[in-house]
Amino acid sequence: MESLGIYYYWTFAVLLMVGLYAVIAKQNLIKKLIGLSLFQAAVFLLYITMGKLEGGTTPIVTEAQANALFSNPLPQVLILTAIVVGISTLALGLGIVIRIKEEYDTIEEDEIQEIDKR
Amino acid sequence: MYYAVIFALIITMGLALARAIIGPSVYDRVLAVNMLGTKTVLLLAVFAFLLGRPDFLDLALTYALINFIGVLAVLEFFRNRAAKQPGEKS
Amino acid sequence: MTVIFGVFLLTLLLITGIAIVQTQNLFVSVMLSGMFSLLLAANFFLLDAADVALTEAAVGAGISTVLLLSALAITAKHEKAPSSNSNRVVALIVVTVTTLVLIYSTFDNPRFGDPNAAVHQHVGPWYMEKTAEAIDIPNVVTAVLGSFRGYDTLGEVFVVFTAGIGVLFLLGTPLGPFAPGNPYKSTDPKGLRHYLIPRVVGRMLIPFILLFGLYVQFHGEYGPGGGFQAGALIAAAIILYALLEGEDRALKVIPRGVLIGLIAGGALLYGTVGLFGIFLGSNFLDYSVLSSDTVHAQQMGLILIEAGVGITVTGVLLSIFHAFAARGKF
Amino acid sequence: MEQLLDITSWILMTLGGVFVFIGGLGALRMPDLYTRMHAAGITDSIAPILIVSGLILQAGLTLASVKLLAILVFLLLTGPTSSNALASAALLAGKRTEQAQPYVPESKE
Repeated sequence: MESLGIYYYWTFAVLLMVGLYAVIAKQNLIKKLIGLSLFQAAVFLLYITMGKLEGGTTPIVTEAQANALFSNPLPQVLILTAIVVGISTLALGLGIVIRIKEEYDTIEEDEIQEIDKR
Repeated sequence: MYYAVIFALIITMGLALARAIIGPSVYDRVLAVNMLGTKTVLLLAVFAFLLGRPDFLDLALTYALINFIGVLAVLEFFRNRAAKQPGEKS
Repeated sequence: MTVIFGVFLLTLLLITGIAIVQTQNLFVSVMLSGMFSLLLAANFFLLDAADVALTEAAVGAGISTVLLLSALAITAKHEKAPSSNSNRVVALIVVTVTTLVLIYSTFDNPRFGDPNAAVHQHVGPWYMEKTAEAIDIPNVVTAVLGSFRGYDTLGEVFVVFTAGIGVLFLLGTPLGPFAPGNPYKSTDPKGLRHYLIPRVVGRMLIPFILLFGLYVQFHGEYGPGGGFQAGALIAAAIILYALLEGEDRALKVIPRGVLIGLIAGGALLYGTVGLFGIFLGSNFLDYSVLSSDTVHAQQMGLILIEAGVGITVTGVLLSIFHAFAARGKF
Repeated sequence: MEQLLDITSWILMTLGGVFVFIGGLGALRMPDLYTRMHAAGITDSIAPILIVSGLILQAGLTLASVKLLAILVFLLLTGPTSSNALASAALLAGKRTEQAQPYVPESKE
């Protein structure tokens, strides 16, 4: 059962690469952004997995948990802020895509490059 | 004692996911997302007890409150699309 | 046993991720990424990260779906069918090889939950020990976020701030030549005002979401929560109001000027609390000098900076929503 | 007494799990949108009632049970509302049921 833990790392690897695939192979800019957020989510998962301690519990110390083991709070802090930053930067990317759509009337990368060549 | 219900919830989440992926219409997918949302609320509530920290029900409460917004956004999206392109059906 | 549940949930997560990338319909992608966020939050909760799961819940379920859908309504609903296969084949090969390399490298990773892993050796345990004596609040995550690593959080707040300003700059410009235009803007009743049942229920929910947002904001020292989550929740409540009653009425409740004030004000509040540390003869962002009792001073500083974070996040998310909605009603 | 509570809550939760599973199966196997919604309705109404009341029995009279009650109330409010919104959106978009056709056991989905 303990060896099942390695599945977390595998999921991270596959998700990371699924996101990367969307970013490099898809032409649609919104799809690229969604792929980027998948990539992000994979990194989040890795950090939180690293911070987990066997037999540990959430690092919020109440009286009932006075003697318990606690998982590492540091990765959680980093990821907590990263999630909100992630949604802000996603919104920024979407804003750029909306402007591109308004100027080029397309959000497909190859068509945009085609228009730029003219 | 929570294992049975957790397994039922996770398997049902899988079924809802299958429905979301095979579709066929967009409404089926919205239905599936909505269903998965309810299952997640219940799952998080049961997890809070399984992990022995029942004070963490805030999470399930958040989802119970917030899930509704997504469905409303989708509804508005459909409505405006129908207004813009009267002929289109999906 | 929880590991087995985790494995199940991760498998669902993987399937969702692959389906998101594989489908051609962008709307389906957005729906599936909503599901992805739900599953991710459940996984975080199983990995003992209640705060992170709460953040993912507050942000992922409502706001990111709304933002993606409004961007979709302005741009396109379907991805164009791919023209050439060579690009995708190369990408697939690169991705497969990298996946295999990454999987190979996981065998050298520390065992899952290993107490001897490097992560658990350095500052982590130190934070766990020092929180009780220096700040004396139950939630170590909030303590690390606000006090021990206050610089980091200040930086993150400014990143959020900058992203908000960036969106306002990008979308505050006049419409481009291919903007979708909005012939229904004046005649169409805005929002879902004539959908009676959702409207009644939604209006009933809004005060509860706001109340819960405030609870999360001020209970962050004792349970999962804090400024980031509360900001997202309060923004979600206002967005719900905008969806139900129309964007113009939501703008009457909180006008654009106030939103810009919120964006700047929250970040300024955070910075000012830091500067007070300098004025009172200590380091930047050292709250211990705010009051005669250092523990009490730390708690006061934490409450102030969490309020700053919450205000900025609310302002930024709402401004982004309004900027998107003004560009073309979805 | 303690044991009785445990057994009752176990029965409630397991029943809830069974209903959740039935609803999920229905949502996957039913032939068209409206029947699928009908099946999914089980998971939005009876299942939360059973599971949450089982959890309340576990929690006893604490803050946790108040939160659980709030969760239950919000789920019972929003679940049917979103079903209604979804059904009306689908109906307005011109989706109709195929209920006029008689049920044929060997028919394809």
